[in-house]
Amino acid sequence: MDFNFTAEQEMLRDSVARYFGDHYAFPQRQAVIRSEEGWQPGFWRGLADDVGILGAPFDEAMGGLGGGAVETMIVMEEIGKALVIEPYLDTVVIGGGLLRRCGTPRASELIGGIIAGEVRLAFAHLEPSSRFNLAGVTTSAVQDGSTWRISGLKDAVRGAPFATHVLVNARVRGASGDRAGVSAFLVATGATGLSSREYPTVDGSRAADLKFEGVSAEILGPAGQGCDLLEAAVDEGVVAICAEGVGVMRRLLADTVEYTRQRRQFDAPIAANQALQHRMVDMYIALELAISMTYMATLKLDRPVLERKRAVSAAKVQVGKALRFVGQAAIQLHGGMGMTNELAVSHYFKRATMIESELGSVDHHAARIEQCDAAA
Amino acid sequence: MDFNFTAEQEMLRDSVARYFGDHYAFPQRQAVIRSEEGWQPGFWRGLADDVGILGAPFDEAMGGLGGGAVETMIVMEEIGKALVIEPYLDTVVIGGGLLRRCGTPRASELIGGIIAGEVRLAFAHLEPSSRFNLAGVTTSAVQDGSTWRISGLKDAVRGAPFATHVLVNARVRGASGDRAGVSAFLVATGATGLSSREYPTVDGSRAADLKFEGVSAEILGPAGQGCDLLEAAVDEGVVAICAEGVGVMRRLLADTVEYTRQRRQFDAPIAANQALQHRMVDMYIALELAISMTYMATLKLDRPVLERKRAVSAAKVQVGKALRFVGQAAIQLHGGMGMTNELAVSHYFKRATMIESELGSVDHHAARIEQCDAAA
Amino acid sequence: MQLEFTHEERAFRAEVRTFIAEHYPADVRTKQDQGIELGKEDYLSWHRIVAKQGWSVPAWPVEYGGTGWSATQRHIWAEELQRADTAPIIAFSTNLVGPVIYTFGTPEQKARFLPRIVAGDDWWCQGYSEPGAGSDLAALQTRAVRDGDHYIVNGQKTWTTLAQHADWGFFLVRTDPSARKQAGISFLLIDMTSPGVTVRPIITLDGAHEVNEVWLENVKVPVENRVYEENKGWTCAKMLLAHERSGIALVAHSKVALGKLRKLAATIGEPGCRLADDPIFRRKLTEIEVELTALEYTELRFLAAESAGKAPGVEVSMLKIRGTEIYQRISELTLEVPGSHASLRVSRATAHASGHDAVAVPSAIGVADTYFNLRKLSIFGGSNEIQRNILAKAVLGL
Amino acid sequence: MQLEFTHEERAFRAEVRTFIAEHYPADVRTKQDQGIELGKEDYLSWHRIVAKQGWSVPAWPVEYGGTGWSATQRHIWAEELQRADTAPIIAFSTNLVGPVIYTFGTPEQKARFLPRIVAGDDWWCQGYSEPGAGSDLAALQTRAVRDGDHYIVNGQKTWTTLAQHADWGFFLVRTDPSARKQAGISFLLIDMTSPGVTVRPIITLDGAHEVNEVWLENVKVPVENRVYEENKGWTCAKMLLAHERSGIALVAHSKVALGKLRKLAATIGEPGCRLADDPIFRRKLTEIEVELTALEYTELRFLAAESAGKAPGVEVSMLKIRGTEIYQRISELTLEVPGSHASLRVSRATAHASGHDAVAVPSAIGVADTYFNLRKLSIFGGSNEIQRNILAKAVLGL
Repeated sequence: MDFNFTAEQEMLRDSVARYFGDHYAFPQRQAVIRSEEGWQPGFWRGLADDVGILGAPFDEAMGGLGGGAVETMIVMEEIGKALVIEPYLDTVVIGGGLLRRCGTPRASELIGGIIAGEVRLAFAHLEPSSRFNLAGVTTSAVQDGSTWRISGLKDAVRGAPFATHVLVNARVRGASGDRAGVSAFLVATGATGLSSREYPTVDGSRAADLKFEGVSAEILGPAGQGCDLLEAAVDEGVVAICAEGVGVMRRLLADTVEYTRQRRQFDAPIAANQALQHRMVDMYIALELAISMTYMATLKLDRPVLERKRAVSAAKVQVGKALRFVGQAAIQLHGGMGMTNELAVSHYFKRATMIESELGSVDHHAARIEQCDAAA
Repeated sequence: MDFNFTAEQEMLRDSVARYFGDHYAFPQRQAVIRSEEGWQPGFWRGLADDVGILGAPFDEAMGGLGGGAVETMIVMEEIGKALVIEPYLDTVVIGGGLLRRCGTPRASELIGGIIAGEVRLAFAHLEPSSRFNLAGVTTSAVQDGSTWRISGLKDAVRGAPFATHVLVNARVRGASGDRAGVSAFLVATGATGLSSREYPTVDGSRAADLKFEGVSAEILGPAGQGCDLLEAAVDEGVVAICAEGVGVMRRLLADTVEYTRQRRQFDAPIAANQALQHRMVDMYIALELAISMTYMATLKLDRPVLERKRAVSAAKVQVGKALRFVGQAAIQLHGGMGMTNELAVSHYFKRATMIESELGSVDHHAARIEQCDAAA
Repeated sequence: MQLEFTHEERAFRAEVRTFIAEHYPADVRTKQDQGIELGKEDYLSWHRIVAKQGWSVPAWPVEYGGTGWSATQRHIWAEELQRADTAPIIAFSTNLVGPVIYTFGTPEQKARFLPRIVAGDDWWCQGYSEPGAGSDLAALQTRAVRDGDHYIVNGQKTWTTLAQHADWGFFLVRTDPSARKQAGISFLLIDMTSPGVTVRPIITLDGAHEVNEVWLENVKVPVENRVYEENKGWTCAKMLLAHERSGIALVAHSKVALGKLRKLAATIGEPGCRLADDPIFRRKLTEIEVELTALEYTELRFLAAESAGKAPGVEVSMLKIRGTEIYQRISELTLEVPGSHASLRVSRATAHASGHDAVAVPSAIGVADTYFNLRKLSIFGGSNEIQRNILAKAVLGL
Repeated sequence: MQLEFTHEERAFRAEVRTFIAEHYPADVRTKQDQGIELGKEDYLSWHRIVAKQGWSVPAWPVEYGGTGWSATQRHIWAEELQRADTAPIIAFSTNLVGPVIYTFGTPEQKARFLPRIVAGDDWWCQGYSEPGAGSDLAALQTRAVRDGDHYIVNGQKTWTTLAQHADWGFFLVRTDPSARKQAGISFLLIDMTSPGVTVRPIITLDGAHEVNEVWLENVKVPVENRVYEENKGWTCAKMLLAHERSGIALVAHSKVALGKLRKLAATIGEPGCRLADDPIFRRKLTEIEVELTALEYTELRFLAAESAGKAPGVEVSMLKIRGTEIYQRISELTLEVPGSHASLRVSRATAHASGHDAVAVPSAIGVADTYFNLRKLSIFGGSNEIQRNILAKAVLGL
């Protein structure tokens, strides 16, 4: 049993932290999210060229760093600390996870593109009534010679405006809700028949609703058998987003402690109030427990399916609850200042709130644990 | 809209409080519950003769005081404050409520006996697997000429060792869970074929498991149609026990405030700790909300069935949660002293804990509200 | 004891409900439905309609324009306004500065200001909080120095609600810097168009512009605009804290929000597995509804006590704590409705501007805005921590 | 990073698990199963078996009888003891007074007391708390006055766990009344059979006799039974606070209790509508299990840090807070199992004495006892409020 990082992992964390510190300071981030583009292509290039983390979880044979889930966790935690909006999760973690599992030459080629910073992915898995169900898919895929044609509506596609390609889960047969009949497909963002309505999200990123009208697509993996594959990749995404949440909470707690020590009222720092102290202790405890669960789930990603699902969902339950509590407490303890758009804390709170439900809410993952219990 | 008590009601409260103060001081109660008898026949007689509250909710025509649900609430709150273990709830509120609704000469005769202090009832409604379901009845009743014969097992019959008669819900036809086929019956405690195993309850009262083997019984109301009747009487009991809970919580809060002001640590009363102050404020709020809900449900007991059930169950949910929170906080804030059997607070806590689930837990009553919603 | 309102009170409720339904401006309603931020004229048009009816300042003495309603009637009126989700009558004018002026003002001040408040001609904002003060109000540092028949005022106020619309502001300023905290404070009425007054928006985390900073640089204020004695302004400030609190528990607001939530939950998901059918979510709705009922009857209980002549006391702190907690909780539950459409939680403004509401999951629009915005409830108006301190002292004698 | 224990550690776990299974006294197990209170001999018979194996004081230096185990091995041992629900090895002897004696004691004290602790020949109790002190330990008032080669001790201690069985007690007493709080305290070892020592039971709310008052009236204590210097007893007391905390998170206890609860819930109710099938109750079980998992991995994380050479710090306060909260919560949920059979929540003792367990709903027996008894967890050993104060200072730098 060992929860320590290797020297290489510590170096990875340091170099990522340093790069974010140099290129992603809060005022700069705020300027970018208000800009026309909404993201920084140069920053992304730096991730590939300067810190090399776009290849973190890929085999060295593919040109990657040969890291694994722990390296992803390290990067995602720093992403959380810096409130990075660029699409690392969708491109490297979920998209990369899916492609890694395909093992085809085309997949390797795409991974090469990811590592080089040239391929950026968005994950179009939601439909207006899918809620959290990856098999809640009505978007159809029909074979057409050597290609496939996708038709349907995918909404809330995070990062779509920054992407070169979109990963789509679509149905080759069956009805919405059937696990069988779903596959993952790859679509180029400029493809004919693909229309996009873009908009900013409340936490500073951009998303789009995508309409597919017979859009040409490549299939990833055997037709109609993609659900297990998708779930495995998404589970890696869930754990990664837990790590991002941990990063966000570290800042929420640190900022709150700092603020309550500085801010004076009734001739004393407001941190002198025992009720506030105990609230911050409970924030600290929530954070520590969330860290432990993120470690645990990270290290269980390669376990047998039921064990993996249970671990991943347990982590998301714990982290989701912690995000709610820590986020609300941070705003409350900042008083009026927490309500302003000016301080970083309100932006961490907004991101925390979004992570709570991204890739499955607390209730969804609690129910998933119960399904695992019933299946065991 | 008026939440004020009439002058008569204030007088009732004062006289009950005075009588309990004179005859039910805490040390005396503790001596009684440790005694062989476990209750005070003389005290009960005084309730009939000196304060007259055994007739509180009955019509003056029957010899009662002509009061209603508000009078019951007043008495029950004082019962809670004094931790009275004598069977007012089962005899006057639930039993009386059932008999009042029967309207037969025999019922009037029994009510007369209750008012005079000569009839004391225990309510044998539970069976080992009934949980909170009044229709979860397997105990059978078979007509035998002009009488009925009861057979089966009723357990956890509160106050049975003090009772002259037992009210039993038994089944004349159908299967456990069917609402149809259940009736209420009256059995004399000395009846042939009735055996009893008595034991103390954790909150200082006595109970018994009763075994019926062809015991002769009187039927109350039309055969097999007793469920609505029972439910109406039990709903009065639920609200009454909410009022008892309010009385218990008033003492839990008052004792805690008092204790934390007296008790010094680190050169100050422990009440100087803001974290403790806020906990006590939350206790106060929980108590005030519980009071409001008890008033509301008391005043809605005569509303149409669905509205009555919703109101009663909402009150039990609110009061049940408050009892848990206020009880635990009271013990915690008393520190080690709260853990001893010596201080009254631990006994109030134990009674609070029992009331939480008596006549239906928080979850049971929340589910009952949802059933009302679905039926509306 | 009885639960029902009297026949007269029920008739009164019907009357005010009908009045609101018939007179509320249709264009303001449309803007609200579309999620468009209301402008000054939207608020004032409704104020003027209410004023014409004679109901804009119900709690005031009749001689100044009050209605002479009972506490119960005022409660019913406040509740019906919340129920109908009307643009609020600006409380800083009617509930705060008005009572100070009719209680402590000179005859000239009364004649000059009160009729315009009643009619909705002037919009007032409150200059209390300062960047360095917050809940510790008396730590304020804005200075007013006497210079002949004027004060020269310098300082900064913050969290000034809707100051961008205000014609006038009432300000607490320090006139005696050597006095201890509460002493040495005066209560000034300041024309917001005076030279030296600058209003700067504070954008809150939901992107809205509700609050402002107000900078005062050598602002000349005639001495006749001081209410009550110099250095005795705290007396005016204190009086406000105990004033009209009808509706502070937000019960009707919460009921409206809970009703909307129930409707949303019944439409989300495939038929047969609606969110409203999920036992876990349904139980959360049941629990919050029970909590809300408990709060409602507690407010009524206090109201009955008030009607019976008992002055409203610090129990209002309890209504504020639970009312804000419950309203916030409902916004939390509403946030759960859109499920994983997290990033679809676009703001109402964005949705409207882009025509986005036509395609997006409608349940997702604006729910995050509301959730974020309502975090203020437990902070502003005396944070819930401060309210608990007050209760600890007053109710428990601690 | 890796989650698994090493091969050697897993082998060690198997070894201790087998040892416990094979050697735990059958008669003690039977008593526990029947809910009969354990007597002194029950505890000691198990202690002696463990001592014979050489494992009774694992954390001690090897020269005094320690095992030389790693922190992980000690954790595994503590966890297996909890998992098997054994009668506890009396921690006051092995974890508290023992380390004080081998750290601060004279060679004579070590030789006299340590071997008897290791072997289980002496039972020790702790005389720290006083009626007027509690969490404010240093406010203690028990006086010890030097009289030649003795101290004469007068005072009262309370909450003395299992003092009714104790042969010896370690006491904090005030030897210099003029010194400020922590100064002027000495650490005395007192023979509990000394004239003037009276042990009076305190019955706790669950009816159990676990704690006591200890009265000291002119008790003569030889000066040679003082550990460390006069007036420097606080040094010894402080050292204890940071000592061996294996198992403080009660993870294995909670796992056992949760397992029992799941089994109970699967048997209550008619087939097809078991309590375990109720989605609301099932969700409560899921949530507490997730909380417990989080606590477990947090403990392991701290353990890994300790194994890597980091001294255990105030993080143990966090393990104590969450560990007790979770264990208490499981007892709350267990209390829900018997449903309305509230008054059937007879005590284990009553049930056993009356043969009641044969007819009653078995799920009801003893659950209230346990719930009541476990309220102590958040009070004793430094209340959870005190633990939060400690964390606020140490971790947050507040």
